[in-house]
Amino acid sequence: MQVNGEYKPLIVAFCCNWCSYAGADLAGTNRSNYPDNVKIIKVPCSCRVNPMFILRAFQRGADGVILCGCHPGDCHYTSGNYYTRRRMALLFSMLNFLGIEKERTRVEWVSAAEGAKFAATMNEFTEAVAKLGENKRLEDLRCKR
Amino acid sequence: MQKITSEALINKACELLENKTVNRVLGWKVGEFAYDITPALFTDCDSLKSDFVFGDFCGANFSKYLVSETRKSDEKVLVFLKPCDTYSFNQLLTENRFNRENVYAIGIPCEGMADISKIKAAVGDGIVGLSSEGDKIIVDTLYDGKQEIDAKSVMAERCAVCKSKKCVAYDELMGEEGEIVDSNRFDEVEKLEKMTEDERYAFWQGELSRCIRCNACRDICPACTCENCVFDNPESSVQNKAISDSFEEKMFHIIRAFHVAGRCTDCGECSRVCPQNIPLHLLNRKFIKDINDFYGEYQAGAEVGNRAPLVDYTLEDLEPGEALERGAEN
Amino acid sequence: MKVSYFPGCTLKTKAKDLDAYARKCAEILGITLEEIENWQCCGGVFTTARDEIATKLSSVRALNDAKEKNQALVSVCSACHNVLKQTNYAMQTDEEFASRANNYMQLDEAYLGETQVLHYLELLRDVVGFDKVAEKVVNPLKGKKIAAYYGCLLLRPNSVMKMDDPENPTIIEDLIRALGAEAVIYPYRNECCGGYVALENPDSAKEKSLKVTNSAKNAEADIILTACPLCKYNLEKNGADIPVVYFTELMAEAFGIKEDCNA
Amino acid sequence: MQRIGVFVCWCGSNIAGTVDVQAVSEALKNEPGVVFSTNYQYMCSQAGQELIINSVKEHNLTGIVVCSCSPRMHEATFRKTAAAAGINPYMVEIANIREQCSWIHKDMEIGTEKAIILGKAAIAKVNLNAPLTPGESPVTKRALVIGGGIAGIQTALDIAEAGFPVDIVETKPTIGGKMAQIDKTFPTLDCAACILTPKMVDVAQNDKIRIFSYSEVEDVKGFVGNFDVKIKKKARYVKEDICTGCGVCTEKCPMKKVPNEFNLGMDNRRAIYIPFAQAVPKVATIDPNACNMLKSGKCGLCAKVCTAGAIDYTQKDEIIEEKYGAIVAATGFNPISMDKFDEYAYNQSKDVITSLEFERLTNAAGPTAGKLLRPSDGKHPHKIVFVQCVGSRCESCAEKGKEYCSKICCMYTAKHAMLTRDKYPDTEVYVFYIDVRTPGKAFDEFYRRAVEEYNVHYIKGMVGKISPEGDKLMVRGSDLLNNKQLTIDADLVVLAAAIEPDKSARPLATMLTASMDTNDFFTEAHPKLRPVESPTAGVFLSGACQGPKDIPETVSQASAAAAKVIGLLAKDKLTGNPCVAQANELMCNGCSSCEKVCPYGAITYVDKEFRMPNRTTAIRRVASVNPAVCQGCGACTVACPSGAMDLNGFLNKQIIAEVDAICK
Amino acid sequence: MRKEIENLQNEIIRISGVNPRKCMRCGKCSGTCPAYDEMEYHPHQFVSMVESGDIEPLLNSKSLYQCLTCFACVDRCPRGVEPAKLIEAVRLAAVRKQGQNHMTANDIPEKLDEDIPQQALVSALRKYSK
Repeated sequence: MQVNGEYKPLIVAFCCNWCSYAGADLAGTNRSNYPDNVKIIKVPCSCRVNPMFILRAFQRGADGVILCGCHPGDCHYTSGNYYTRRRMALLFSMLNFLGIEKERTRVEWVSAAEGAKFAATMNEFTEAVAKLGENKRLEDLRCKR
Repeated sequence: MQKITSEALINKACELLENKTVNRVLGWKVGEFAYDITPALFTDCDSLKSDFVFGDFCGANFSKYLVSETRKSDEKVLVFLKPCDTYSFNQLLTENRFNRENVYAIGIPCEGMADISKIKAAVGDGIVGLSSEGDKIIVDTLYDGKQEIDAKSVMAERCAVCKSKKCVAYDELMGEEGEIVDSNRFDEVEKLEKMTEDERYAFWQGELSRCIRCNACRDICPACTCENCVFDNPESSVQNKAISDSFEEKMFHIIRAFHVAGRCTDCGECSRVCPQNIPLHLLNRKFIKDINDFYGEYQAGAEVGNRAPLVDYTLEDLEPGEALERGAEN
Repeated sequence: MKVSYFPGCTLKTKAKDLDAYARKCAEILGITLEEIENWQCCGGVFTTARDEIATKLSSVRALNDAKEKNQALVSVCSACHNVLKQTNYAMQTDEEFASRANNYMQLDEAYLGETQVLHYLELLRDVVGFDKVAEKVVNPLKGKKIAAYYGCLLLRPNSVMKMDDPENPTIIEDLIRALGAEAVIYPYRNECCGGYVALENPDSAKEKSLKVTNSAKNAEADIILTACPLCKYNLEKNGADIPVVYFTELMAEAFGIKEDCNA
Repeated sequence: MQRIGVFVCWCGSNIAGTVDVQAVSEALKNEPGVVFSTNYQYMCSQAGQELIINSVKEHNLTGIVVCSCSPRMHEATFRKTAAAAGINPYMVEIANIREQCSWIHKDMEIGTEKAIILGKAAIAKVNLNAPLTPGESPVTKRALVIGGGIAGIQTALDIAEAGFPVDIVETKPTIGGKMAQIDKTFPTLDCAACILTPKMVDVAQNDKIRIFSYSEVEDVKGFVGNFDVKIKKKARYVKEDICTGCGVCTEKCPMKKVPNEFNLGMDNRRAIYIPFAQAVPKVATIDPNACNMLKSGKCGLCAKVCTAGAIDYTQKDEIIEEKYGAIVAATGFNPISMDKFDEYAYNQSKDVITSLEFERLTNAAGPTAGKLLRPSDGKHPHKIVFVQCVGSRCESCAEKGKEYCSKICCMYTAKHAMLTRDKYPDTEVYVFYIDVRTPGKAFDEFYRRAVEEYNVHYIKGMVGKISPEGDKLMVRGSDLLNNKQLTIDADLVVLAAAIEPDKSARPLATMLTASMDTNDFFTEAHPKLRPVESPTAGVFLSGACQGPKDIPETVSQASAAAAKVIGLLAKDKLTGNPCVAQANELMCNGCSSCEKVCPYGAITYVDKEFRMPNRTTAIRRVASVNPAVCQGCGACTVACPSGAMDLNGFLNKQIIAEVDAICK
Repeated sequence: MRKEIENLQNEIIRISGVNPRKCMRCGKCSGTCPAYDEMEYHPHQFVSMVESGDIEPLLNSKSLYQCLTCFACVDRCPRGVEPAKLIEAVRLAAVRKQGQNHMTANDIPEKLDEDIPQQALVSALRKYSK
């Protein structure tokens, strides 16, 4: 994403309601700073995230997509994040197979207590994506204004 | 190349029609050109004798046709299944896509199908006739008359790396029981994995940008039997659109491959029917290879009722980050 | 039925009778023991060190030989059997070891533990069947109380040997019963006789061996039965006042062919 | 088209300090669907909520977006506000511009810009929101307790106490479970029967409780509040309502050599039997595998001696169907088999016994009438060795032992050791241990008493091998603290066998769609905060089926489970979460992918007739979600290849709209 | 020095394939060992001493040559630690050093008696020398 002629990566973060969204809230409560480029979408569980959503985000110009859920074993729905883990392992591997930089996609387990980890993860991920530059490979140019 | 003859199949079909085991037969018949074989439904012996063929261009996988065909009547339909078709057959049964009772399945051996584009590359255009004799294919062309070519050299890629000559589902088996083959079907995928991200991107850009979004790959795919495909569904936000540019077709193919991941039996029909000759099967094979590497060997359709890897998990599954790291090591 | 046969060094020297009875009895049971050509000594013990290749190659050669003939590999000596089975297991499960061994061997086709390794006792139980063995008995050993002595090599490590319950085995007792004798169960039947430590510390071996023989005698056994020349040596050398006999000899006796064996 | 109102909260200076709230409400005014936009100091205050209510009325709003703190904080508040204003509570979306914006950014420009984007995403979602109504389902006010041990008994009594009917299903002919076999209980050493049997009688006399003894759960259908259960009442060949439990038949029966399972096979019972004197129900049962009459039609003695006429050789298994609102699993535990541990000679010597067998040997109602005698020769043992952790904490081979600590063995071994020394001071007692684990009230003191007052010899180390020699058991083990190998010539060896869940638990879990861990213990909904609930709504856990437990723990968990059941049964109707999955039947392929990933078993399949081209019809298998069971995780929506499965409140198109709004 | 110990420790762990950290200190190996009385360091001590890096005393102990490799400890260990393999690795670390063979062919004649089976000689040489 270009902002005032300057490159600023756009990050979409899908966070599960029970752990990671609460972790993000805690990061806020602790006033732990992380880039404003990160925009969070709340889902009930990481397993609600359809690969379609991720591709859509890239299509519309996101530069990186990160999925956050409860740690394996701690899923509010007992097994949702285990499915997430399989789906995303395969999807990310496929995206990389198509030549998409592997740094653009990430899954991170963040608990409701890990506000600091949430902020650190977002800082780190944004930085890694920023290094790659703009996402051109997955972008649909028609969606550009 | 094929050892089993049309006559044998016709006789068997006639016998089953006559003794009322079945009332119709799914089979192949010649289309506009000798190599242009199309699926057809036969209901009597006479039409079978005049039109039914089986040979080196009968690649079509009939499993998918059973979904709609079995709904038409409660009487049995006869279907001939080559080894790779039987895997799709099982997978569709696993997904409850048709009623097994309504089908009489005959497993037939397959020695590998020919790829018409390879033949054309060898003999040029204007093919008017084709016949096979042992390991040779005799091609009659408009311009150069009859030419003889080695059948192996024009075998379809999917057959050259055939994963199984064993029919895993049938009511009756004709010919010999084959075996599961130790093939090197992942070689192409591995080659791509060894490239850099940039090289891979360039490769796929070259391939996928040719896509015309004709949907043939989806329409032929035995795993794509959805009542209503997401690409036809206006509510899905990915409804079919004319192809435009760099991403649309990629998104289509990724989503399609993901939707069939863990269910794809690697029958290779997608690549066979692609009018643009895009090696679409490589996407499916990548998923199959990853599934094998990450979660243990899995062959969709090997048995009815197997739990597909994407609706399963173990507590020790690898993390997506580790999956990407493994990719990077290649 | 034909199987590959690995006699081992001791069966060619000090334990010729163990070998001779085994061959003759196999004949009676319709099994042909085809001696592996150019076999080399297994080394007596399996080295558990994962980085040692050379000490295991003779076993790999024998195993591969049997593989090429598409036969199971049978041995009578407990030690040989233990070494062969452990080596085979390493070839199956330790990828690094297997690739190094294969690189060294330069075979046309890599050996990856395909051969089935059988102890002669397993051959009797699983291939022939003890009921068939019993059918061949002409001279039932009625009234004899016999104590099976397993020692350590036949049963352990259980994860590899998978021969019988390592703590409460029955395979030799079942053979004894098939031959018409009475099997005596005693606690030291799966304890070590002292093995090769006999050379290093004869007192230690003596103590171990005495525990075994005393245990068998307390159980009122007339005979101790073994499959291992070293066990036999240790028990006899260390004051066993009870006969220690190879199981093949007992079998030959029951089959009524003991005299024909030239042992 | 929605008519959306946007309400931007200042949260005092919490938001307004870093976000230009005026600019945000201005910017969002022009978004599609928005007809009104404003900002206010504290939107969650009474005045703020009134502002919303009035605006709804004034502008005929159909949807509300509140840009404020986290929805985890005030989503419920604003949903109530919406309801008060007369619109569906699920037409409200929150843009989190405090925790995820103003609190983490310092620059007003950046904060404002991000707040606007978050607002736009919320607006995009509300545009696609639809009113949702939570489903309601009635509650059958009856509970089922599976298992009649102390856990099941306590749970049933507590539920009945609250006035709800309860049924107990027990596979054995009597309730009582393992506790009935135990002699004394630690750490107080009161007699187990003295505290258990009154409870068993309470159960029998409670008119709210029915006991289905000698019965099994055959099938479970339905969901929380509405379970349909089939119970198989096995034929006991004795009419339960007529038998008086006089016991004459059990004395006259000529089949005397049937191993008595209550005494773990250490003595015999008859083919017709009452497991023990205080059995509940106190009714005889004929063992069909031992009874001559049932096997060959010859005998019939019991029928002749029964003055009540209760014997019925023609009795058949009976299936009882009943509806329940809640189900409690209380299937308990068993000691593992000692077959794979024959280094301890369990199969080679009668004098090597398990701790449960020891309980029977010391119990006054046991095979030796409470005298501690060796099973082999009936002599009094003078040297006893106890071996702890037999099969517990055993990782080397899964088919052998259990990786976990069985938790109760340290304490009962101390109890056995102490009682032995107390009753038979001439007996030497040794305990081989790896660690002595005694966390619990008065537990460590108890163990120390065994050592200090009763002079039980605790040896840190493990037994390697036990050799029966003559009438002695030579126990060879290590004494790690003295760096010695010991051989003890014991008369009796007692093995503290690991415990494992009862074998009936696994098939039951499948019927209940309740999840289990790899050891076949039931999993709890949350290991800390919901320890007595299964993740499957309406299924609760009581006792050792959830993990190894001693009696006090079992009883407290049993009461906790009862409290949860009572809480459920006290409701007339269950209100669900309306954000549940729903299947579009027209698009569903019936492929079962969704069913396979559903953690709750909320998805079933129905055959439906559909119109097909050319005026034909076809019957297709389609998914159907039970909204009362679905918890709304969404796993099914992604597993579904056709997109037939969607999640209310988080529809595919809603999430995509959010993505689009953020990525614009 | 520390580095050296670590190297030796890693070497022993690598050769044996044993993870001494799996040990839960139950002592069953030593409780079951038939050669216990001949040993100065017992099987459980081998495990804990290798784990703590206290390997030097083991290398110099005659305990190394008393182990019968009877695998009783391997089979009975509840944690799958396999002490006999560890002892073998320590012994190899000792005898593989130049000139450190514990028994050589020259030592054999005096130990020989008429009946001793070949098997005993090859085994002993394999165990005690490199």
